[in-house]
Amino acid sequence: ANPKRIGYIVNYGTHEWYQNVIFGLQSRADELGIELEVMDANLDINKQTQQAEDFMTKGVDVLIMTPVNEEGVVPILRKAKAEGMPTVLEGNPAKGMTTLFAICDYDAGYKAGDAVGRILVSRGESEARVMDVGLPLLSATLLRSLGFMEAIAKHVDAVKVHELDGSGMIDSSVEVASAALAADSNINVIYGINDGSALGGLQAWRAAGLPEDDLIVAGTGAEGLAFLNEMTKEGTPYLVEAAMFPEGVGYTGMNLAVDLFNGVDVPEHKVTPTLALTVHNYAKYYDFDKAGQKRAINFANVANIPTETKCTKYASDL
Amino acid sequence: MVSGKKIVVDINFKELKIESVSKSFPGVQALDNVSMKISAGKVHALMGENGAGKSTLIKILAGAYSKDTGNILFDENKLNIRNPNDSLNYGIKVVYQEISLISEFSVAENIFLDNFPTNSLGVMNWNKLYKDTEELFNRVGFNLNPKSKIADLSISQQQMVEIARAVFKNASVVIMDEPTSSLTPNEIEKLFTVIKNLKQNNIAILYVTHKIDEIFKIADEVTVLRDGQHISNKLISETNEELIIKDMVGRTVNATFERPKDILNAKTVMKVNKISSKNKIKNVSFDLHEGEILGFFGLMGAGRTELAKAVFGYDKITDGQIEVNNNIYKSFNTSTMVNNGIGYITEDRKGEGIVKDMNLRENMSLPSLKIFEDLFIINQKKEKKAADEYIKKFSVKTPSSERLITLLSGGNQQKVLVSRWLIRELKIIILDEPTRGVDIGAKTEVLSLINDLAKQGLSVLLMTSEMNDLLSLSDRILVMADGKISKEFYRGKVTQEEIFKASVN
Amino acid sequence: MKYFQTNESILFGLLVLLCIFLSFYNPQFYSIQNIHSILRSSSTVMIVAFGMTILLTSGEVDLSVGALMSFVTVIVMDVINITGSISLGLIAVFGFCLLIGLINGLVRTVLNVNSLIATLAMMLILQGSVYVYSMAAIYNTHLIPLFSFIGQGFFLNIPMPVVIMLFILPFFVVLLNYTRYGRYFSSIGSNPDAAKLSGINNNRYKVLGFVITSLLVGVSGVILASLMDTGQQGSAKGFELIVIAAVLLGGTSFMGGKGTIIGTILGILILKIIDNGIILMRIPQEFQLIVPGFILILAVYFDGIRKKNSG
Amino acid sequence: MNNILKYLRKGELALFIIFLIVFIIFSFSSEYFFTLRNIMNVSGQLSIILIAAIGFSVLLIAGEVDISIGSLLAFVSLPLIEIMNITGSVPLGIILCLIFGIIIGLINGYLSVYLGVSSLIVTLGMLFILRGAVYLYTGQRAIPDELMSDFFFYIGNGKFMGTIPYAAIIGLVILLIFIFVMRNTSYGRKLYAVGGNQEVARLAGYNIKLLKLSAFVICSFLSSISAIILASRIGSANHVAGDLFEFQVVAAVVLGGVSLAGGIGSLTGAAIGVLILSVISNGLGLLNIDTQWQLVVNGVIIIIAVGFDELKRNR
Ligand SMILES: Nc1ncnc2c1ncn2[C@@H]1O[C@H](COP(=O)(O)OP(=O)(O)OP(=O)(O)O)[C@@H](O)[C@H]1O
Ligand SMILES: Nc1ncnc2c1ncn2[C@@H]1O[C@H](COP(=O)(O)OP(=O)(O)OP(=O)(O)O)[C@@H](O)[C@H]1O
Ligand SMILES: [Mg+2]
Ligand SMILES: [Mg+2]
Repeated sequence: ANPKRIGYIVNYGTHEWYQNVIFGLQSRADELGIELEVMDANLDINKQTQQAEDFMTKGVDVLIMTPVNEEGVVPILRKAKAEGMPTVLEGNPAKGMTTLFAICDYDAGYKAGDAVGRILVSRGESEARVMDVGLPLLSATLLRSLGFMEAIAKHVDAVKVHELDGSGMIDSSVEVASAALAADSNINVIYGINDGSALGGLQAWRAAGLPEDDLIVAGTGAEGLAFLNEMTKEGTPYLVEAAMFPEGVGYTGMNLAVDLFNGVDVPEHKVTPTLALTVHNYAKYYDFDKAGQKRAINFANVANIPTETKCTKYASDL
Repeated sequence: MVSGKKIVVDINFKELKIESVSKSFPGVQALDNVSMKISAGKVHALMGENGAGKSTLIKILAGAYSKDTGNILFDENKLNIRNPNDSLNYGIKVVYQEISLISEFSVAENIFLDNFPTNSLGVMNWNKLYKDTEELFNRVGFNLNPKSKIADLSISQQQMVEIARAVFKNASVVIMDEPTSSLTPNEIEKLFTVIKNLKQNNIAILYVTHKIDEIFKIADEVTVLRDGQHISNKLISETNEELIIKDMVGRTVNATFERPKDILNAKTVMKVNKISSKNKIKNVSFDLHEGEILGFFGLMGAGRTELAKAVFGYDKITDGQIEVNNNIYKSFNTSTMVNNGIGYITEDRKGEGIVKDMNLRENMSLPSLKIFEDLFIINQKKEKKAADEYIKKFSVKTPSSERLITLLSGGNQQKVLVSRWLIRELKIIILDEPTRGVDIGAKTEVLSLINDLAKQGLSVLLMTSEMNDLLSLSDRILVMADGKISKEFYRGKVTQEEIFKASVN
Repeated sequence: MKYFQTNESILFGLLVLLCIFLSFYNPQFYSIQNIHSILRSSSTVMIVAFGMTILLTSGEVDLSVGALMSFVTVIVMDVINITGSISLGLIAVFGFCLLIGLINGLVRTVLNVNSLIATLAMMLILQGSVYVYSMAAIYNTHLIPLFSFIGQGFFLNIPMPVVIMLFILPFFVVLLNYTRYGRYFSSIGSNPDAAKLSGINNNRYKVLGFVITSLLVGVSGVILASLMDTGQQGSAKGFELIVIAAVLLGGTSFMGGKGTIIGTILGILILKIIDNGIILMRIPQEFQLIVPGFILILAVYFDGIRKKNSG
Repeated sequence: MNNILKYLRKGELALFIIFLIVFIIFSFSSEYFFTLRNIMNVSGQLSIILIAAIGFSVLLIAGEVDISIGSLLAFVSLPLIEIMNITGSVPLGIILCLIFGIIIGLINGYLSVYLGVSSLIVTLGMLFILRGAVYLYTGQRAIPDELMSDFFFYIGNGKFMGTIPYAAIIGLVILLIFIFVMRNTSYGRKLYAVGGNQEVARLAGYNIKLLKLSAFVICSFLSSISAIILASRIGSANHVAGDLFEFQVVAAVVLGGVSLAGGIGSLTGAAIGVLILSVISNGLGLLNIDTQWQLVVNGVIIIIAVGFDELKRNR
């Protein structure tokens, strides 16, 4: 039998990525006739702990959580275990967890790097000079940057000219990238650990009045519409997006939660699909309505993307 | 040498000696080699113009300022006063010129502020606190509830608390800096009884005042300071009013005023019609004529200040209306009134008068900036010229118009606040205790200026507790009691006794 | 130089030292791109800080500026996307900012709620309601070049945000230093009762201060939206603290009564150059928090010492 | 009756009535709200804010402010967890954590009181410095509690007799102690006096500097206790802990009638302020109201409650 009620505590519900994860969770829950309740910790680790207690009070059948911070949910997992409440994590593993659904960050970055490398080779370039608009706060985003650089290095010489902390936000990314470009604008690749970072890096480039002809911008996540908007612009340097299909993540996560509830054997890490998206292949996965600023995911095609059973690298490898 | 740390006060000294004490502030020599002796069981009056250095001397005795040079002794024992605590330990208690109370605390807590009754663990003994306060009040004859909050009391009640606090126990020296400046005659009598009581207990009293008649009632000796220097010291029996004033000011002053006869036939410039306010004013009406000085008298809490504030638009009126310049106002604020050519001088100089972050010039021009404007820009030259003119006119003691107002002595600040309204064209001025804390020389100047301006057509609402000034300046006197006007008197046709009688109605 | 107060000279000295130090360390510091980058990112802060200086001078504060700014980016992008008209976008933005400023001011003056609390509450309300307005970020689909020009363009080789800031600046310098309104604001901040008894309508000027600040946030928000090419909720995070820190560093008192625009500008430049220097020197970005913290305390400390010495 | 009237004037009764109304509304609208389990949960949850709010109020009453408490929360949990991990001793970690808290309080106090830099500036600077230091030390990665001792786990997560959270008990005891200290000891009254009118207090012979310094230390010390409970609840020393915590505390405390100008307010009021905001957050959460709407509701409640109180005080 399916569970009746599932609770999800999102770490940052106003971020597009998580809105789409919730969309995926909800889509699958609707299909299965499950009631999904969502609470948003809004990046407050203390609040997340309180919300977990509140869900236990409510007695949901399964608790899904995206930790605000992996270490911070260990006591919650301990309490949930004591109460016999099944829990599923999204994103990152934590001590004492049962199961996790998440993309492979390293591999996602790697796929984007690989695509960028190919373009560089096709342009006859021998060197990638990269500005990495990163987010050292999270191991996940560090893995993306790592994968990206290692993949490019397979094709051409890869130099990381700038390693920045753009906080994952457009405005901070514009700010730090502007300063970095002022110090040294001799780069030809901008990598962003999410859409906002990539876009921020690109906007800083534009604001500095630099030519866009030889530049390649690669983003990560495809969490919202940013990359679709940019990619479909004439002559844009935004060529590659390491898509992570948040809707698909949610869809998979709901299935995992149901399996766990039913006592089906679940993997410790359920990997969800990632893929390097370009202007040529995005339509297979997303139906993009530019005027209406909407996108619709094709769950079936996403499910068919060949997916790793294990990531190439984990946070512990950093 | 007596240690300042832990002393059991030895009240058996004969004299508190101040020897060659000097103190300078940047640009001002506030005290220059001042020496004097205050005998136990005697009242020593200290007089001098505004800025003469009286408060500075007191603050040095209190440990609030440190002296540059000189000594302070009980007979032959040097006192070591490094901070207020040392001074309190010596039994030196001060009633400050500006109210110094915690307004959120009860009366009793304020009285025992420097020595709360507690057990050995520091836990308050509330019963003892209230009982001791009650007893103290009974002893000094004040009628106050120990549990009322200071913020709910009038200025004069607050001053009584200050006085009571200074005398409560362990006092060897009591210093009073203009204690009567906001007391009514009735209360002043009570204060004098307290002082006599203190004398009998062999306590030395230093008494600062600008009210010269007071010192002949209570003082034994008088010392005059001028520009930080010791000018004279005389037994009260060997001096008189004129001599003292001459020592203070360096010349004689004359303080009687001529008023035009037919002023009440002049046209009416303001009609106050049955106004009431949230705080206490009930159904008050009066007319004010052009060039008239309309005096108000009332005992503490009679509501003069409230009336002034209601008329000026500071407090909202709940009923009635005011007619000025042919406009009728039911609802108005202070800027309405200022725009109608009305000015106001508060009785609470520190709280509502001075703007402490501004200099003298900026304080003076605040309500009148429009007249110094060239287009939108303030013409500072014009502004400074006007300020300098009034500095000279009232001999404000300051190095320049650019000095921060807080660095002036209390009386000099008051002169600045009076000037604040005189530099602009006014039709009516409301004066709430305009000469409080102003020295006798300047007071005469302020009062004769008011008189002159009134002769040129300025109308004045004068609220003052100084009966003599009221009688000699006012064309009419309205007496207030309990928020209402109880009686109207005309110039020359009234005695002090009649006014008092009307005010206790 | 005559118009520099002593506190400002100290800040100016500090600024010069910083510049000399950084240029020795990395000659790129004086590259035109770098100067552009510093000035551009300072401009949005400065524009809002002009208003904040007025508010702090009159004894008030506005914590809602960051939340309002991100709301503005969303509104301006959305309205221009829908209507295709920049003017309508600006009208919507300034209308909204006017409303928020008025509400802040009225809550402060009519309900008499301390502005720290009133605007903290407004911050929560704006942060929450921006998502109620639009769950997603709003991207530039109108592609009007003029809009991109606002944040990204140059005029006479000066970045447009700087041009806009320079256009607004003189107005505020004059307002605070040379007009009666400047005096009104500081007297209200220093002694509200005295101001009221001098015939000043305190409440009117307080509301005005909040409205001016909100409108300036509108200007900065539009610049930010153009710079990001996006209407982004959650942007400008912590903006209010940076603005307030810079204004305080500039010598304006939190207790009201004293404020200077020049000081504010110097304060912002110092903070921004430190930010920039840390990236130029490739020092860990964590120092972008630590160094300003120390500078803030030290600057105010030295200012205090100076005041004590001069009496 | 007289006592109640006294409270009414202080606005505390009015606040308490607001609290009751909120409480009753939630009781009717969510079946989970008025259950022993939930009430106990909330009382444990709010203790983190409550304890810091007590310290914060004491400091506000003394006329100073400390807005670095959020960063402090993250900072002092470093020695706590590190020492526990290294030595394997929970008490040692706790002691070190509290010592660090006291030291920061002393630094804040020294800079503001003895060097004369306004406490707002000092602690605004300290807010940046401590947070930056935490980022730098941890490399922005949380330090997990590797000891996993039951004792430490129970501080923030355990319940006395399976019902009453230990955190709630700690909070209540601290609250009662400080209510008594502030109301009925000369030390407490002196803090009020210093905050109410510093010059008067100085002339009454108080050692203003020492009194204020002690208030800074109390604030940091109590915030460190909050940090310990939080660290126990999140099983780590966490660089993201305590972000915007200072705003939550300020809102609750001022809602409870403690004046930012110093010298006015009570700890009872502050506690009711914490209670109201925590209960609202819990109740809205149980009702599945969006966190974003919760922000809006919180904002409106603060304005209404504080505005109402001010209007009443003006009567
Ligand atoms: N803290 C201070 N800083 C600078 N100057 C001061 C300070 N306190 C007093 N003065 C100056 O010292 C002189 C003496 O002031 P003081 O207050 O002792 O006068 P006073 O005799 O009490 O006058 P009043 O009758 O007006 O109260 C004045 O010129 C005053 O401006
Ligand atoms: N019952 C009261 N409750 C609260 N405040 C009061 C009360 N009575 C008087 N006050 C305050 O005391 C101050 C002085 O009182 P009021 O203006 O009534 O007296 P007055 O006639 O002006 O005499 P004076 O100014 O000489 O004291 C005012 O500021 C007023 O607010
Ligand atoms: Mg004096
Ligand atoms: Mg009066």
